[in-house]
Amino acid sequence: MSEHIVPTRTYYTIFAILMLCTGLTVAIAFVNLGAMNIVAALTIAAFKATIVVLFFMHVKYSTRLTWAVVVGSLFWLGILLALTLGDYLTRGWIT
Amino acid sequence: MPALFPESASTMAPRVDALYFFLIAVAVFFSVLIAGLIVYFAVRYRRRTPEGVGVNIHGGLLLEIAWTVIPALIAAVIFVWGASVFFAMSRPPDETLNIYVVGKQWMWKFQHLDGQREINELHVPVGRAVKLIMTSEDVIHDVFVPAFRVKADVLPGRYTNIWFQATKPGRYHLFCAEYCGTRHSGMIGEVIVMEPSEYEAWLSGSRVEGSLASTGEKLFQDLACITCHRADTQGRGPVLQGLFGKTVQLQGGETVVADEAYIRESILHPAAKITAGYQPIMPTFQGLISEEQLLELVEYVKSLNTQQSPAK
Amino acid sequence: MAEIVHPSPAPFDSAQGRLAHQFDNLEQQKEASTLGMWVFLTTEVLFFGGLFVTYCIYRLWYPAAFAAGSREMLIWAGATNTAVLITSSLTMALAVHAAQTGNRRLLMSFLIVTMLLGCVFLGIKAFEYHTEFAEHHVPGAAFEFQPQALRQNAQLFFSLYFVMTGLHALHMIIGLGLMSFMLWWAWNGTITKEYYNPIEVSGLYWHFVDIVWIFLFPLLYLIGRHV
Amino acid sequence: MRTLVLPPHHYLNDGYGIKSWLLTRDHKRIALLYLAAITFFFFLGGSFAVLIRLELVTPPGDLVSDETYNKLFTMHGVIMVFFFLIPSIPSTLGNFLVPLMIGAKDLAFPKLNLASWYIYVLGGLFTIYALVSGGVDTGWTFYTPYSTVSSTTSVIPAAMGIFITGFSSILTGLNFIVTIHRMRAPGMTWFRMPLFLWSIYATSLIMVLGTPVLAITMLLVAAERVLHFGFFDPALGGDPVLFQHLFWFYSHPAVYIMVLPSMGVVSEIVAAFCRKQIFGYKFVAFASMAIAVLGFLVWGHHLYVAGESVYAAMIFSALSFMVAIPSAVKVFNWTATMYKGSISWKTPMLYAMGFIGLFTIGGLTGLFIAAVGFDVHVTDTYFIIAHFHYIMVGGALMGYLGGLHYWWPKISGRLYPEPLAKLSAGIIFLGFNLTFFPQFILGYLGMPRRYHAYPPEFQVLNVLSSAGASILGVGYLIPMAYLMWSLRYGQIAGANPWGASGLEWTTTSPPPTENFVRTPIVTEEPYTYPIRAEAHLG
Repeated sequence: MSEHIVPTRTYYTIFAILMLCTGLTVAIAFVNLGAMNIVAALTIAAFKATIVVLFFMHVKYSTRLTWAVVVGSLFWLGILLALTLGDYLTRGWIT
Repeated sequence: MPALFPESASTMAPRVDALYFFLIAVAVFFSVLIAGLIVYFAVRYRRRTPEGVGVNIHGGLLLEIAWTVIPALIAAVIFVWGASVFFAMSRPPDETLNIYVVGKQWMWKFQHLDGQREINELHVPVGRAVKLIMTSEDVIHDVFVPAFRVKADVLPGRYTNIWFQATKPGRYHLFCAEYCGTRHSGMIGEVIVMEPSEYEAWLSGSRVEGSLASTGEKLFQDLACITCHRADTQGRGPVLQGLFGKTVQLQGGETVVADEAYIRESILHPAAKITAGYQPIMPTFQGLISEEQLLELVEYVKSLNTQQSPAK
Repeated sequence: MAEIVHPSPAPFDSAQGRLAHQFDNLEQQKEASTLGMWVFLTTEVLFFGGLFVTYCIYRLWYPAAFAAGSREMLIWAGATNTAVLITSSLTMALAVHAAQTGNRRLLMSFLIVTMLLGCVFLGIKAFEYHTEFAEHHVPGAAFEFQPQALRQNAQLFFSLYFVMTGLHALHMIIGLGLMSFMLWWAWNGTITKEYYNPIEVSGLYWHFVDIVWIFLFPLLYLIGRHV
Repeated sequence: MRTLVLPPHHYLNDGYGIKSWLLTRDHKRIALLYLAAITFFFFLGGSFAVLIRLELVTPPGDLVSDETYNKLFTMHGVIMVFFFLIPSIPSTLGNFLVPLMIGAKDLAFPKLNLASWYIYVLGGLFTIYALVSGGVDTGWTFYTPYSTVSSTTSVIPAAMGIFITGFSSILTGLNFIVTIHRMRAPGMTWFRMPLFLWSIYATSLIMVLGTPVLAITMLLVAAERVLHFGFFDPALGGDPVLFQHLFWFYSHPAVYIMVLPSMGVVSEIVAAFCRKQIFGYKFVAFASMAIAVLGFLVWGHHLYVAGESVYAAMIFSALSFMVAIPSAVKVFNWTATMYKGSISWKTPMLYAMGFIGLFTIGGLTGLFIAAVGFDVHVTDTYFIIAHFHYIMVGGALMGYLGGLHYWWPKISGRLYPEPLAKLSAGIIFLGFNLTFFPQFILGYLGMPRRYHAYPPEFQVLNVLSSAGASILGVGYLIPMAYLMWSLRYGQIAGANPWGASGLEWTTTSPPPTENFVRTPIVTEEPYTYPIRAEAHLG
């Protein structure tokens, strides 16, 4: 396996982006975007999570297997969410 | 010799049975095929010397494709068939005789529209589509009438329904099919299917205090609902006449169809869905009225659609 | 970029003492423990996933109550805690870097800072819990909420809030325990430039707990702020 | 015949005394610790089944009270599912064989492996506490709001027992996944792995991905019951159907945790006793993976009548049929493997043939109940009971017993008595069918499950079923007795008594603690017959 040492500068950059995003998400929450508020909040959260996973958790420099594990866990979370919501969103279609 | 097959007494029963026979045919064919091959191979190719080894066969793509595709096709047929039967079960005809059901540990309560109440016994006429609108006072129950091949869970806090059309007069088992506690196996009853004339006689012979809607109307006045929900548009609450079945415009732009569940929710959680143009001022009635009283109110609101001159 | 570690020809390698009997070499051991932690994090994703699904359903059902409940949250506390956790993730990443480069003093300092930030997070969280307790926002008989019409469904929001943040805080406490071990190992010289995998693996856990919070913060604190 | 002797050094004589067992990190000894524990729970759960069947001999509830009856079927379900079937093959045969089959010295995390056993035992103690403190009456499914609001029994200890033992399952799965990825001997590529490993790998995926959802669900139930936090109780604004979604997201795939390892065992047995390459090896391997993945998409078929939407029911129904396909592929491939084999009628093969037959019936009746329109009638009736016992007992348990016999010489170094074993396999097969086949008919007739008393017209079939159960009970006691007996008096087996291929047969029986004297090097596909001895000595 690669023993990749990430330069500290990368960490500081990621840290700065994360802090900016936190400020941004708080600011956006106070602006009325209707249904887009939740979309914006979750997009920012997903972006933050992604860069934490890629850089702080070194997935960017990791084996394909690690990628598979990360993608797999999200996929299964997706199954749980999608099929459960599939029930809730279609209830009452037939009365 | 015990019975191997249940009584068949509804329009749905033959459809479910036909599917059952098809499934049995499929199952018997494949079970016999597999079991037969296993026994035949086990005998035909039994080991004859201690050092015997099998013939080196790795597999065959054609066979693999065949036994992937054929089961898939059979499965598709069964899926479509099963789904179409289920669709028919889920969609009651437009004209149904509605009966309300309340389950509680461990008894069934039935309320007919004309006001007859029964416990653990349900009288219905033959040849008419009957819809049961069901809810529970405590835990999950389940109405199951094997002879009709229908079943649905009865949930607290919510209405579910099933429908059936009986085809044969008689007395049939009614079981609670969702485990509900200590006396679950005692939560049983009977569906009594009668000829229409007998049914009419039974209806008029039962002691009645007034129809469900009229009991609901009385409740509507006793609870002072009437002070806000007036027939004219001057009330502080929405007009209920002609409401049932309509699409309601809500605050925030959403819409909802005014069905039983919506009326129930509006009584118990008035703030959940506010009609556009009104204030959320209605108090909750949760804990103040029983499931049966709720049903009476629902039925009263429904009856407001058909009354010629609403409210007095 | 791959720099393969070949342990065999080295005359004596102190890290070899860290090789468990079932492995052939340190490389295999390192890969196994890293994969093990990732698989464990997968279970954590699904564990919190059950909560997120529950949240999702009820937020769909009771949007008004969730927004009203969310407005009762101390937004400054949530935002500060987000910043605290992100900073702790940075120091954790730097700790791994220090371990990789064999700087023991720096490693220990970063671990200590990470733990301190973890404690700050828990302190702020405890203050929030205390506030919510004082305001009768803990679900149960004493629960109070205005407007009264939203009381019941707001209670559901608070139930979710306490379980989600409570389990997250529990993970933080477990993380602090893990870090104490790492500090001990860094101090007594177990961790070396050649054998730093425990730091890396604990770091993965720490970052994961951070990620959970990254989602909890907007979902619990930021709904309905614009109204 | 050459007289065989036990090897001088093996894992069983590498240290004596209680401490050498309770603190062991040897996967083979841990497997035996599990074997002891799950056997205890099997007979405990089985004794409840005996009482259930006795009660159902007559229509009225006359043997035990309704309260007791409800506790009996609950404890039967909880113990059999969580403390026997789920750990059965993975924790015993899996623990014993995974390192041996891939040519490793141990699992990747031996300490974690021992910890899983202790966690399992702790979970078991909670369950036993739930039992002695009055029992639980919610059914093994813990449906809300009954479990959180209505029941007055020991729900919390039982839920905690399941929560705790879940971690044992997670850690075992994690250990297997890492071991299979990272610890394979040189030359042991994925497609040279025995099919048992493929199925254990697929099982481990389910354990790791599904169990955490059950864990959080149990926590929410506990929070609702103890703290009155509303999650599922409609009186608190919750939805009881959501509990069912979360519960079955784990508990349906859990069925595949039970049956996939058995499928792996059957693949090994069929290959070994036909002395033949498995027909369509890759298809069987991929079928295991397909079952693991598809198994997660079908949980909603437990909710057809529970209040999920009509469309959700349709989607889950369609997806459920898809699981049938890889299952069918496996059955056909096993059958085809027997074609032109050299088939030995030893006990393990009898169990394997029994498995294929019973699993076929269980699987085909699965098609019945995947069809929504049909399932409405039979769900929550004895049809379902019969169906899942065909899968879990006819399938999973037959595979487990077959595997136990097949690898018993490797585990103990001694052979079990063959004639007695064949006899008991026959008794189990007959008893099983007599017990559960009548239940299909009962179900279609409309007898609901979890009924303490029933209408008299169901009696004949119930008596048949109870009669079968008594035969089945005897059938299970016989192997228990002769396997114990063989530990001391059985014939010495030698390294490879069956003439089977596979790395585990190249080392001594019982194997040394380090499994192999030299790390084996794999140069060929699995199930290569005749065995070329030089290829295996590495």
